[in-house]
Amino acid sequence: MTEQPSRKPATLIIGAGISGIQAALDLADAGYQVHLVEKEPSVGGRMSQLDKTFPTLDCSACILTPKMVDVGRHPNIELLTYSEVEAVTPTPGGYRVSIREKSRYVDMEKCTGCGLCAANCRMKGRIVGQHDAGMGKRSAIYVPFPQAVPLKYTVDPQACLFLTRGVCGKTFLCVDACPAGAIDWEMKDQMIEREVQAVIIATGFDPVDAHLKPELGYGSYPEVITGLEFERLVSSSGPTMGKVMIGDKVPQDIVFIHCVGSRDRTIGHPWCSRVCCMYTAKQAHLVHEKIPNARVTVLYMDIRAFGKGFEEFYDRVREEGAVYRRGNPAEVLRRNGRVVVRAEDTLLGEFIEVEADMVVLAVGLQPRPDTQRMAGMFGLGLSADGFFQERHHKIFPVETDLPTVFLAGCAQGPKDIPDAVAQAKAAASSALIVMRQAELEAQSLVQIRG
Amino acid sequence: MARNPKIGVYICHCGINISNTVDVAAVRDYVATLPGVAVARDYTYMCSDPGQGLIVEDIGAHDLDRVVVSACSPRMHELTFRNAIVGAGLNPYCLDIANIREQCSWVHKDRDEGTAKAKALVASAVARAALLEPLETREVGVIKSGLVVGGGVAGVQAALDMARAGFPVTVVEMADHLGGRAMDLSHTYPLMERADDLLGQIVGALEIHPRATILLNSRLVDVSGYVGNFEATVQTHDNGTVTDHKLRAGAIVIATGFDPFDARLKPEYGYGQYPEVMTALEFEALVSPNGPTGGRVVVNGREPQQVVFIQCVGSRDRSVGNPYCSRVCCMYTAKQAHLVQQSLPQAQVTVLYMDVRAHGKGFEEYYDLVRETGINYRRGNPAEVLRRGDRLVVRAEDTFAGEFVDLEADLVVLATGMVPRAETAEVAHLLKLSQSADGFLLEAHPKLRPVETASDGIFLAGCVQGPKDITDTIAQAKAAAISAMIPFARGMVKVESATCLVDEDLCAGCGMCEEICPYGALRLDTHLGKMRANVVLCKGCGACSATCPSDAITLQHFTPRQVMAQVDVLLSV
Amino acid sequence: MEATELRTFAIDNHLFRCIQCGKCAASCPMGFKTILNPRKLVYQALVAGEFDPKAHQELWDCTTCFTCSIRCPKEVDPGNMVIQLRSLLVQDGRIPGTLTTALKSIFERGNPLVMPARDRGAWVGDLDVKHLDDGADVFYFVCCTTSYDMRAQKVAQALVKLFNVAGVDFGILGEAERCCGSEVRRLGEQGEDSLFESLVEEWGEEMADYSYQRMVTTSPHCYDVFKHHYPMNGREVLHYTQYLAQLIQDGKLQFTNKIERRVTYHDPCYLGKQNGVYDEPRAVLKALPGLKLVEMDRSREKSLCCEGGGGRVWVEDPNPEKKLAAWRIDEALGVGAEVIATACPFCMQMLEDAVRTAGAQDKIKVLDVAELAAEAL
Amino acid sequence: MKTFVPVENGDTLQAVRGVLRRILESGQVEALMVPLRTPAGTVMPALVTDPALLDQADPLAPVYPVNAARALGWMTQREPRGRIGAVMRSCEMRAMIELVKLKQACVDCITLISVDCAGTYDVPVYLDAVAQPDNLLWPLLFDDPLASGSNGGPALRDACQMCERPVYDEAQVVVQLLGHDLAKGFSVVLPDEMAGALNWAPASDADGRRAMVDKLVAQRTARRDAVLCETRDKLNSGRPGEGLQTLFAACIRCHNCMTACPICYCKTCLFKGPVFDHDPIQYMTWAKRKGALRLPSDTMLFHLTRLNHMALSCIGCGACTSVCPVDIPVGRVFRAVGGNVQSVFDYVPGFNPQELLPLVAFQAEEWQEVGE
Repeated sequence: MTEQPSRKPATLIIGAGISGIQAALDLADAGYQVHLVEKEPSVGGRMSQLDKTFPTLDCSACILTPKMVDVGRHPNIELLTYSEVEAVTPTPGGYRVSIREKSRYVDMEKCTGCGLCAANCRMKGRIVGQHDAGMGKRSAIYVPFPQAVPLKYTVDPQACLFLTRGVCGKTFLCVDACPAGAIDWEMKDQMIEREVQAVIIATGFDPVDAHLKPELGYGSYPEVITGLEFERLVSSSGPTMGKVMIGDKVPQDIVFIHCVGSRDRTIGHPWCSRVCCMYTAKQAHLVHEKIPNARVTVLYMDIRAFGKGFEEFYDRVREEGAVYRRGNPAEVLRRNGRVVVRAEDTLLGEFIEVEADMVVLAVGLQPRPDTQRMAGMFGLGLSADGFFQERHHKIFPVETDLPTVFLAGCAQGPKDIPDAVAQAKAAASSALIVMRQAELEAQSLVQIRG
Repeated sequence: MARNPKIGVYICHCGINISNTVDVAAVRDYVATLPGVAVARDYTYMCSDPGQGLIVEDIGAHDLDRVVVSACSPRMHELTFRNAIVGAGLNPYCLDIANIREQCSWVHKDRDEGTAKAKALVASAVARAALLEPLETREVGVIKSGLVVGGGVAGVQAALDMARAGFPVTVVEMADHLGGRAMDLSHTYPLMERADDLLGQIVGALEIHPRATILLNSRLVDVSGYVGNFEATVQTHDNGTVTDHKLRAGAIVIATGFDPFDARLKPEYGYGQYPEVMTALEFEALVSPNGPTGGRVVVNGREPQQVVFIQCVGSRDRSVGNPYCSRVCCMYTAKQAHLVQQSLPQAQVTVLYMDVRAHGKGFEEYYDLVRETGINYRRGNPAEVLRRGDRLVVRAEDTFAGEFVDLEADLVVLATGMVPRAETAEVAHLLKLSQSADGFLLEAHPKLRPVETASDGIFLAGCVQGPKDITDTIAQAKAAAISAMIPFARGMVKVESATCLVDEDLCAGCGMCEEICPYGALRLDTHLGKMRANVVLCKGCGACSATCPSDAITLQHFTPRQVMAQVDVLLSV
Repeated sequence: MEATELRTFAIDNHLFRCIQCGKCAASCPMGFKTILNPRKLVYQALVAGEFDPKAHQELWDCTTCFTCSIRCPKEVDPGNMVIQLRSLLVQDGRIPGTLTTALKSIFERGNPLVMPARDRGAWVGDLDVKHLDDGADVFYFVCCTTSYDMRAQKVAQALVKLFNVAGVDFGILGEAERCCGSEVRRLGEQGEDSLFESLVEEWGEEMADYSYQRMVTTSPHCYDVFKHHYPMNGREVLHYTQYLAQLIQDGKLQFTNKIERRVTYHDPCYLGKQNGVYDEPRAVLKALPGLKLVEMDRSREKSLCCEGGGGRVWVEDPNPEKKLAAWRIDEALGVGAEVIATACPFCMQMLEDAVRTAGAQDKIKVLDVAELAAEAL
Repeated sequence: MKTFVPVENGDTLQAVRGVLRRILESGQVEALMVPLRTPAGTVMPALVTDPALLDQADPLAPVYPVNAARALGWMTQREPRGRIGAVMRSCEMRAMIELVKLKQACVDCITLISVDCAGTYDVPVYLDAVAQPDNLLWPLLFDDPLASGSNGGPALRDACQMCERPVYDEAQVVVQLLGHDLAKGFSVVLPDEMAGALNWAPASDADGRRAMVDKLVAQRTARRDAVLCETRDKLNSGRPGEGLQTLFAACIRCHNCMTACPICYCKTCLFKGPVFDHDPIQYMTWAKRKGALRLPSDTMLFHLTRLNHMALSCIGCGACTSVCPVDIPVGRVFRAVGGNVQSVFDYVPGFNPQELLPLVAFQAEEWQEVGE
């Protein structure tokens, strides 16, 4: 794994969400080497957490999984999961990159992904997993989700009893259960070096932490959940197997609140997150689909249904009976066992209180916490909102101030899936130009020597 | 196939998606008894790496020659499993998929019913699999040059990427200059850069690029061929003389752009009736430093003191057949309002809107900035523009106040939306592309294949696919460019093997199939009165085979024998 | 206001930032019982050709809790707009009668309660309290209400007890203490040549002469105005709950008496929402042995205003509807609290009134955090 | 141009033959396709190049052995094509145009010569009638077409009794017989240049043809509506499909209807191929499930498929009914179903060869209501 696999011109892609995956596939299909680095144990990124996608209601995992499998098997893609770029050094032709491949404590060659280790883990069903956005629980040895690529188990060093406390019963249940003998407590992080001619940064986004808006009751009322949590709740492969439930109750009155952590200077997020209007519309639709008599109220400031087929979808959701009321709610309170959303309906000019069994906060998108570090490593700038700064907002949307470093997806700013995919392909196009030029230069050198 | 097949059957649980409604073990045990089945297994996720590994291993160990995977829709994973069995040395067409998820577990509640149906579906797939025949995988060579139709921002950017990557490219532009509609804009938001300067950077780069050929005053009039090998006829008009060029290209990028909505279709706004009512594009010309007034905002010979912008003219409006949002009007209106406020600080500027869609990076921030210069945003879709004395009055409901307002105005700017270009239908017809309900060209998949079309080798860039701002247009143009360049870089493209096959003895030459074929793959030989198929163009959709009354066209991989075998099994269980 | 004047007003107050989302209006605790609606006021300032504040007597309904401004996603500050509009009314002399009395009293006697300045230190009685003349580590700023109101005085006395146990070197100004002007400011007497400005000038100069390290206030209102609007020359301003929490953390205060009561805490707006002091009062309560702290639903950032701020504590009830404090008492009872604790003399006054009106004296007591702490010594 | 052809000695047939002969002799066409008398006493279409043999031509014989369009299609489907004048009646003309649309024929080199038709008899009826001395069927028919069948004579073919298109004025040459006193003469409409070449003079437009045609069409349309209404009632009776099954119950699957149909153009019908040869076990399974399996099986599928393929283009010549050995009213069913389908698309088969078949051409605007 520490040997550079080829001398073909190569691109480093950081982040294997849908943007990184798409850029990697395009470059690899064109015949160039890609080193795809993902810090999580599986590729897939945020899109793998979503249920359906607007406006066509395609199942997100279903359209994503084939692409994940493709990157996992592509001969031109070196997939480095559970790995992080630690340092980059400029070289005459590009960059030398140091990548830390974190120890999974599981031998990738031996693990067959059978899952017996997780089934036997002492912490089974006790660890809050990131993939389910806190809605479900897993073991300390895990795959993030069943379609993971690679389907290899990883020991969570923060949760494993042995790794945190030095002891886990009399005998390791996981080791005993593993028929392949794949668990290796001696495994250490590996440092890998790669030479690349171009870099695509596709590190994605984080959802805004809804705790930043305490008046909306997130964290204090179980009925108040975030949009991402709703995705896991409504997903048939999620922790409730697709049942929309709060505790053991099927909610009848559901309120969606827009712009939670977007367009909000009070928490330093003046930007619009671009996707929340539509994912809320989609979620409102899914509520109607799953709970036929549900009453859905959506509280919004402006509906931004700007993409192809979006306005039409928004029309459809309203026709299905979702009540859209214009008003940015002030508070979520508890009254008589239910939660009450208090708002002004700005079109009526009246105060309203909407009782709810479930409140879904349409949380916005924000830069990942390691954006600053990543930018510093390359010497790149960030825009005022903390996302990566493109070279020019109009004519160079994927370029950076460095000629061979490009941006893809939400690392540059909030985007929906089609825009992220288009932009990832655009970044791949720019990288392809670098690859081609590197190759042509190499050929002309050979000719001169020959 | 004559000899006894050895079929491996693999039943997927899809987590709980299938196994909740279908007794997977029972299906497996039942299938194992079917004739020809050598091995039957089930697994949690067949599409996962270990799931596929299971199949590969069995092909070696049991000497399987046919594989049936019973899982989700073949749309989802047929390719995945084909690749898997190819890895084990089988022909990719020796695979059949039984869809027991979308067509079974997801639509049944009762477990017994679901299980019975799953058994029937798998058994029918097994019957078909026994009759499957290996098909030859075909590759064709590629002409390593691109053709870009439309020389607006999208076309220029797509061409520039191809040229820079080392591939010759030809741009066909109807007008006498490159740059398209964006060149007519005065400034771009949010930094107020001059549009012609900004876009001149990419247009200029293309114009001087040695690998770029630019054909102005030209139109694409005919296209034949297929991915990797297109032949196009381009007609150039030059001072009354018309020249036809033949061009060959490996890929085509369609970037023919949009038309602005015709504001006359909303007569209540008085466009064409009152000189003080103008469209946004006319306003751009007015404020452009190159415009007739040198950029001064003058209407009827004086500087307007009250300016009203009306948003969503021809967008989000089912009454004119445009249910969609035009995506750019909110922001260009903000920019135009800003320009008015800058050049006429005393003017009262009001924007009437329904929702402000400041969705892009930095847009909301710009919208904040513009409002703070003192522009009134009032929510309401105005009803009418009327003349009162020597001024206009815009009549609307202010939906915040819940009151009717008559806003006096000496300039009204209509934020006209984008509509498909008049020629879009023609282009669609010429290239056998589809249009989506909104009339723009249809992409292959709205999420994951936004620049591809149903025809291999033909890609979409810019507003021909739907309204877009400059930033998104450029990203999408580059995306189209790389999709076009992948075959160039590889030098070869794979073409569909499961194509149609015409039996000339049976063919009566009626031409039904030619009319119905969406890919132009069938042509009647008028001399012989027989149909001829171009298998490179054929996508194996089967429309011809279904249409042919005399059963003279067979779709390979879906032959009547194979399909009838499947039907017979379904009818006998 | 004429059109041009109105436009300048709108631009100066950044009203054009507003996108009419309605968050302010729905956040306004008074909005649900009066016609006060900050969003509509902003909109009228933006789009109406003229604006007559005289037609908006509801401006006096504002409790200046500033929830509207704190939550505004576009940083419009409608709360400040209301104060600005009040200023215009004040300039015209259009001010409710009781408020005129209070303002006049501040001007003449240094307190709004029409009490003689010389009685200001009477609450000390025989407690061991020194005058700040000789300098001290802590300048304890008592506050007008706490100094004169019989009920509120107990809080000062409790605090003195606590300070003494903890060995704090503190002093007060007694007769020389004057109104901080917080409510004056909130009533609209702000800006150039206003009563508040003269207060800051004179009083700020006077205070600067004393020798002390930090100021500790009884009232969150005093705390807020000193912290943000007075030249403190680098000296720290603390609310007493912050100071007590510090003393407890430093081990200087220990409690032995068990307080076997269910207590809920009401966050004063000027302490919580406006200054983010949520944890310290709770830390003090949690340090008291036996005390069971229960939270009301509307706590911390969501706390409901008692309706005492912005001078409303001096206004005869103009609204027939239930007072906000009464809702608050209902809520406290709802969580089974025997005591509703607070840390603000206005809140104390409003809540006690509400308990009396409801005739709930047997069920619930209103106590200050300081009183509970002193009881636990 | 319209010309008047006088009849000498009351021999109308001879006058018609004269017109045809002049067209052939003048070199306007290389050959004429025209019904010739056969030794059996009937007539059959023949391709005539020798003008002398036109003595045997009998385009007036009211008999319908085959639809001539079928044969003409074979001669014109592929290049090279010769210049042929085709003498046919309306139903044959319309079949021809449908075949053009189906690329089974080409009219570019054909001069279509239509002859007014007052109705036809099935071959046995015709043979019976002409065997009687002095029984000239056609003069009687043309004398009073409205009385045909009710004036004691034999009944016309079922299809002819409800034929609402006895004339075909879209042909290049129209031999107009209806409404004329045929003992005196008749009219011919032909292109001006042909008239010039043949040196024919124009005649007045005034004759009784239009009035007669209108009356005839009215009478037969009324019958058609009654018959089709009755047929549709039969089709719709019982459970879905039951009516159709009843109507076709006697079918022996001889394929005669298909063979006689002028439109049914496939080289080999898929029902003659192996597609519907099921596994032996399959027949047993079905028999067990149903208790009894009708044999030959798939008869209904055969007729449904033919309806599916042909109903839209059915021009109602009734050839299918005429040839059915078990007297199934095949033509009535086709007209009833075909009429429904044609009205959905507002389609009238048999006229404009440039018009595309509705099921082949996709119109973005059509059938909006289905998509809703």
